[in-house]
Amino acid sequence: MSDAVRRTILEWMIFTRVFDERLESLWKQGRGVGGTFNQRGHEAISVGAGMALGPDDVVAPLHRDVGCYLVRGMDPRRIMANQLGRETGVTGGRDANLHGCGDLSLNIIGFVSHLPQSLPVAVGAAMSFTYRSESRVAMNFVGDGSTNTGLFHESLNLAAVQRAPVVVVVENNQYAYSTPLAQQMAVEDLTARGAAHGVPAVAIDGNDADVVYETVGAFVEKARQGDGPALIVANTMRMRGHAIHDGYEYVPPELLEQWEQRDPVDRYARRLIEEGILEQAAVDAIRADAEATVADAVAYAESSAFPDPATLTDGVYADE
Amino acid sequence: MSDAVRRTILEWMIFTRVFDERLESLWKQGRGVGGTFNQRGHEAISVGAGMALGPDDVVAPLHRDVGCYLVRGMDPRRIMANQLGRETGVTGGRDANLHGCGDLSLNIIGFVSHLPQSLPVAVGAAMSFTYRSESRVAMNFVGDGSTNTGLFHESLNLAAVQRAPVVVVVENNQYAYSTPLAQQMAVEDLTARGAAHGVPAVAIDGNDADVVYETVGAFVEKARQGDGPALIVANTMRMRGHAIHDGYEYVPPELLEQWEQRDPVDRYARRLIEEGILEQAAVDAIRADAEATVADAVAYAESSAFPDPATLTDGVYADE
Amino acid sequence: MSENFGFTDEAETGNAMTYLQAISGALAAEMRRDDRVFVMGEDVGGQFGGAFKVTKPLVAEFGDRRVMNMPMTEMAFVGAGTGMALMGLRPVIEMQFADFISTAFDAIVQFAATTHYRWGAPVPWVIRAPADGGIRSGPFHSQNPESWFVHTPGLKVVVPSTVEDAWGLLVSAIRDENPVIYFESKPLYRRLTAAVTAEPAPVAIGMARLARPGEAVTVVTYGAMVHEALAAADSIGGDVVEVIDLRSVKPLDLDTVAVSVAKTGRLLIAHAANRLAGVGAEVAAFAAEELFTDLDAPVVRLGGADVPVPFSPPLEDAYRPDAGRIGAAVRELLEF
Amino acid sequence: MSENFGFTDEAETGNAMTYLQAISGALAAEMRRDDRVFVMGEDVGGQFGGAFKVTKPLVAEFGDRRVMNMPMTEMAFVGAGTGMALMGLRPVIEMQFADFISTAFDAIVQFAATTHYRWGAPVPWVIRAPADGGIRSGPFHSQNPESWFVHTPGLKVVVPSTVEDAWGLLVSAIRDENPVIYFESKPLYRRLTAAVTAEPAPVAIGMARLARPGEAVTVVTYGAMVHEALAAADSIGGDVVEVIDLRSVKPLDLDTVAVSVAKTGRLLIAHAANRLAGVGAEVAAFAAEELFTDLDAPVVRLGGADVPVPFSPPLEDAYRPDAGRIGAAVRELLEF
Ligand SMILES: Cc1ncc(C[n+]2csc(CCOP(=O)(O)OP(=O)(O)O)c2C)c(N)n1
Ligand SMILES: Cc1ncc(C[n+]2csc(CCOP(=O)(O)OP(=O)(O)O)c2C)c(N)n1
Ligand SMILES: [Mg+2]
Ligand SMILES: [Mg+2]
Repeated sequence: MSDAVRRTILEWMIFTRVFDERLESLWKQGRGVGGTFNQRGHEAISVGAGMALGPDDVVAPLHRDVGCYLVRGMDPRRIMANQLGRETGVTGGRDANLHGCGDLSLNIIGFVSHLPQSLPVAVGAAMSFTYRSESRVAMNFVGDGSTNTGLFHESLNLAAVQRAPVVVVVENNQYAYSTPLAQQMAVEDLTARGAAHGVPAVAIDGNDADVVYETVGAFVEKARQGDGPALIVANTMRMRGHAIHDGYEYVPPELLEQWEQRDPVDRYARRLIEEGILEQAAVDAIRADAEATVADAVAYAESSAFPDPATLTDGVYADE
Repeated sequence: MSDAVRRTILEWMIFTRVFDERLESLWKQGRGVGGTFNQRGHEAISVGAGMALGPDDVVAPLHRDVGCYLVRGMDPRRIMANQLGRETGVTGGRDANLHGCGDLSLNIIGFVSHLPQSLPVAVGAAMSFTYRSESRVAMNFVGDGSTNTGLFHESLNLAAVQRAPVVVVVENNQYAYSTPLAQQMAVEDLTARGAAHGVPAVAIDGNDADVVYETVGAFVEKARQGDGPALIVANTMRMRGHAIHDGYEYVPPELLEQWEQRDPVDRYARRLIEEGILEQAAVDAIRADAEATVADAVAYAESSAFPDPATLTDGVYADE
Repeated sequence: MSENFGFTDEAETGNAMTYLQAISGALAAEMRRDDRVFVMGEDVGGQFGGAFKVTKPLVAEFGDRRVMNMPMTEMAFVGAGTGMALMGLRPVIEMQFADFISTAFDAIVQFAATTHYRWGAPVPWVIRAPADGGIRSGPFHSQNPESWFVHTPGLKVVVPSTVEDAWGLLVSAIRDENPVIYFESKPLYRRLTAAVTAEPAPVAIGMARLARPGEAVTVVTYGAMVHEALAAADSIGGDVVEVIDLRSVKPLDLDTVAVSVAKTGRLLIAHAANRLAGVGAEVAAFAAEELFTDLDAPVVRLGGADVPVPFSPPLEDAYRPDAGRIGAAVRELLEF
Repeated sequence: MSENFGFTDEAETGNAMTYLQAISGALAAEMRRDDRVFVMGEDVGGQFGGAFKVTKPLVAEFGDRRVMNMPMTEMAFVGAGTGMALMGLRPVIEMQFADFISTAFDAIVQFAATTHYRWGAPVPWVIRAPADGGIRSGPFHSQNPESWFVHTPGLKVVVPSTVEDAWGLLVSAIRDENPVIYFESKPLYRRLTAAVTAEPAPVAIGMARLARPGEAVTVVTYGAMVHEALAAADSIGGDVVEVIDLRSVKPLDLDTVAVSVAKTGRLLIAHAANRLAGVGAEVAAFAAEELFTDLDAPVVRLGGADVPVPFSPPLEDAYRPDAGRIGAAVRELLEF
């Protein structure tokens, strides 16, 4: 990994953190619309994995992957405007928070709530690359909770039997909403869920952006070479509630404290400083920059119009 | 295994074979209604596993498990009448062939076509035993094809996390309709699909009734003792088409010849004769008996009335 | 995904009972009465007590055995509920949002709904499904999917609109021998209250309720839309508008509709679900078939637009009928 | 389970083309024309060519790459079809039986149907679903589930009833930018033939067809039931009965219905799907709203009973409308 790549990763992680903190404060101030999802703790995964893709690769990120949307080129203004239901948002006010934030011109597939419906879609995108002999790879994120779903297994099986070039990243953040891993499943090692379908699987520290970037990158290249799908279980912790209104009183404080020590953003900044790649002042400057850009995104979003109700039925069908 | 148990297993296997051959001939003669499923090759599994249950245990058999229905006490007349759409059939002409042949008084749960919908239902039956602290076990059969479905995985996961006393028997008959294993999945060892959920799994020779009976029996007792679910992969071969109208030209004849050597019924009869448990004459007598009973079932079914169309809407709801 | 938008615990409501408390209360009452009754669903147990906290009061009293947390696998746990029901238990299965009921579709429409017809075994479960929108939750937390299930043989489907019915219909649903889907109106959860002194009575499934008597127009509706219809009726005033709350959309109490239309000669139907092939289509079709000679004017249907429920406030407001639109349509109908 | 009851290969039909051959033919023609078009589904490829052999003629010409066998995982492969469609391909996805379309429900109604509305990406797939009964296949191989999808925003739904439409609607469905569900009528597969000399023309989606002109009663129907309606019309004789074949049930061509009813003043709707909240309810509701002054008699709906489709011949016959029942209802309607 070059210094430049690592610096870029740090920049995007800090940006993601700032963006998320801004969402929190907006909602606390009553300036939010509907609800939104907390991102804290997931930055190394969403940014590290997103960075590991090539420009023509396709990704289907989820609700904790603001970092990935950003890395892949989605304008923070459009994302913020979507959060606030504005016509300038990615979905023009049709879908909520990060839902539906797809854009084919950025090779991003938008998600629906029903988990993990994006996964077979990503597998299908990968199958289309094989169909057309294109040298592209698809990627999808899923939560630990989603590894229990039938569709997760059907999709891995389909990817395996089709040798589809798709990389699946599990964001194992210890909880599905309020339900801890032990109440979701009786298996401890999620890589067994790759083995069940003949999909190579590896578990990694999801709070270490270098590890995420390198592991995902390696599997992306393998997939591109024709080795088929891979499953990467990135272990992390959801550091806030499931969504903005969730008080997460069901999470033991000790668990949070423990993971706080391994905060992916701080840890990465410290590491790069220690390694002499940049200085604290540079980190502060990155943060200041991010804050300015996010403030601009908020201003843009809040000054954007709500969609015109006369457009209610526009766009249900393509080509009309 | 006592001689008596083994003799009973042989009797039921022969009965199942005769029943199935009779279905084939009825349909060839144009006396069938709709379609029906071939059973040949599955006798050791359906009979052996069915015999391994205790009287209060509950089973959800599938479309290749005539043997299991019979072993569990379902009258062959009622089964035959169901095949022919008669009011005396298990479903009174409402459901087709073996579909819907459930009877709670026999602790049998009927199936729907949508595979493997019986599996979570069996898991639920097992959960009810835990709920009520009953010393009972539930069992379900699924095909190899069904191990690819999401619902198979969701159900095993649920069973595991609930430690439900349920034993799942995979009838791995090399095909899902026309699709061979290699086009269904990229994994060779189906026990990995238990491991994915923390469910103990074992693969066995599904053409050896002793092995089936003993393995299933052992896991049933473990489940009864509170050890939770188990997965038994019984390897066999579907020796005819998927259903009665399927010419199975897609199955290589060599494969059939190879498995023919290991025919579960003949093999078991030979073994019991060799071990001196019975003589050829006794086997012939069992077969003759079976033929008489099946002939009676056919006569009963064919002389039964079709349901009265005036009853069309009866029984949609309970208690009305 | 479920964000529990705006539905955190709120201050106690004094003597009044909320719609949500009626649901919790009915569950607790039935669980006390009958050990076969239990609840299962995602996040219903533990310290959490459900995305809307409906089951929170149950956890302390009934424990893990009867408040069962499920993994996020709707198909499996509805199927398991069917197995438990077949064994004689009475599962009350919570969908985190009604929108996720489609994830369990086969387990409902193919297995549970058809079982009694095919082999005579009753499946006495209830699915509780928090439905409806108007609260800025977007396309996947605002759906009203009842029409799919009305069209499906073998189910019963109820949609309470009052605190008393929330209680009484849930009790009846739990005691029913058949699979019953109970759609809760999220917008009513904490907004609707009633002074309830005694335990509300069971409400028979399949009986509509005369929510407001009137002489000139019959408005047939259900769920949260009942309150919009009542507001519209009040705004028109007098005894002009008769409002019928269907309460049960399967079976439908068409007799009550017929009696009303025989009197008024005018029929308007309103619901939040997609108008196209919605429950209102069935009611209007019934009128076209059976009330032809009673009708003095065309039937009018108001319903959701044929689009995913949009998130942004102006779009969502345009999507749904409301008191204003019902009132305007009634006025127009009166002029026919 | 799929038994392929009675649908083994049959002798060639000479110059005539069967309904089934029209489907195969349209697929082959579109696959030749456009490399983006391919088929996927259970058992469609290899030596087998599908439970009904629709795709068998394609295997030799197009090979594994474009005739893709899928594991029995409808949700995953419809989802994958969506991914492939998003990437610009044109998947034609075969359900082994229409009954199994419910297994892919979320992938259809939640993902594919809503995508263009939410973020503007087209999902140009077709699902081919062998539907309908009357052929002793029981509750799970006889379903007509179109109403669920008519109620769902974002889909198109077509049901060809003739050889020419089987071809022409499939071509249009494949070329459409939206997700289209194409319900095939199993009872017509090999029973319905037509002398087709040139390649049939594409048939625009959303246009009903005047199947038979008449003056006194409008019968609106679709799918195999069209032939029952025509037989009923013939049995009544003359130009009494006008038969309209909807062809597309989403969008519905209600203008054509309106024009006809303006002439006849009488409307009967017939379909094999459950009458309750079926497509007929929507058409009848439209009439009650928009054709009120044109109607000289109550609307009549005939449809399947509100029960799972029963297996036994006398029960199944009682379940479905047929020419006899349509004729009787028309005669009664004429007497109003
Ligand atoms: C099919 C389905 N059922 C229920 C929900 C409601 N829901 C939203 S997120 C969530 C938990 C998801 O957990 P996980 O997959 O671990 O992702 P995380 O939110 O922890 O990142 C649930 C149950 C849903 N989105 N989809
Ligand atoms: C959900 C679903 N999709 C499709 C079918 C049609 N179908 C019936 S049996 C079958 C193959 C099943 O294979 P397997 O599970 O191996 O069981 P087997 O018939 O070989 O015993 C298929 C695809 C079905 N029954 N259910
Ligand atoms: Mg999680
Ligand atoms: Mg098989």
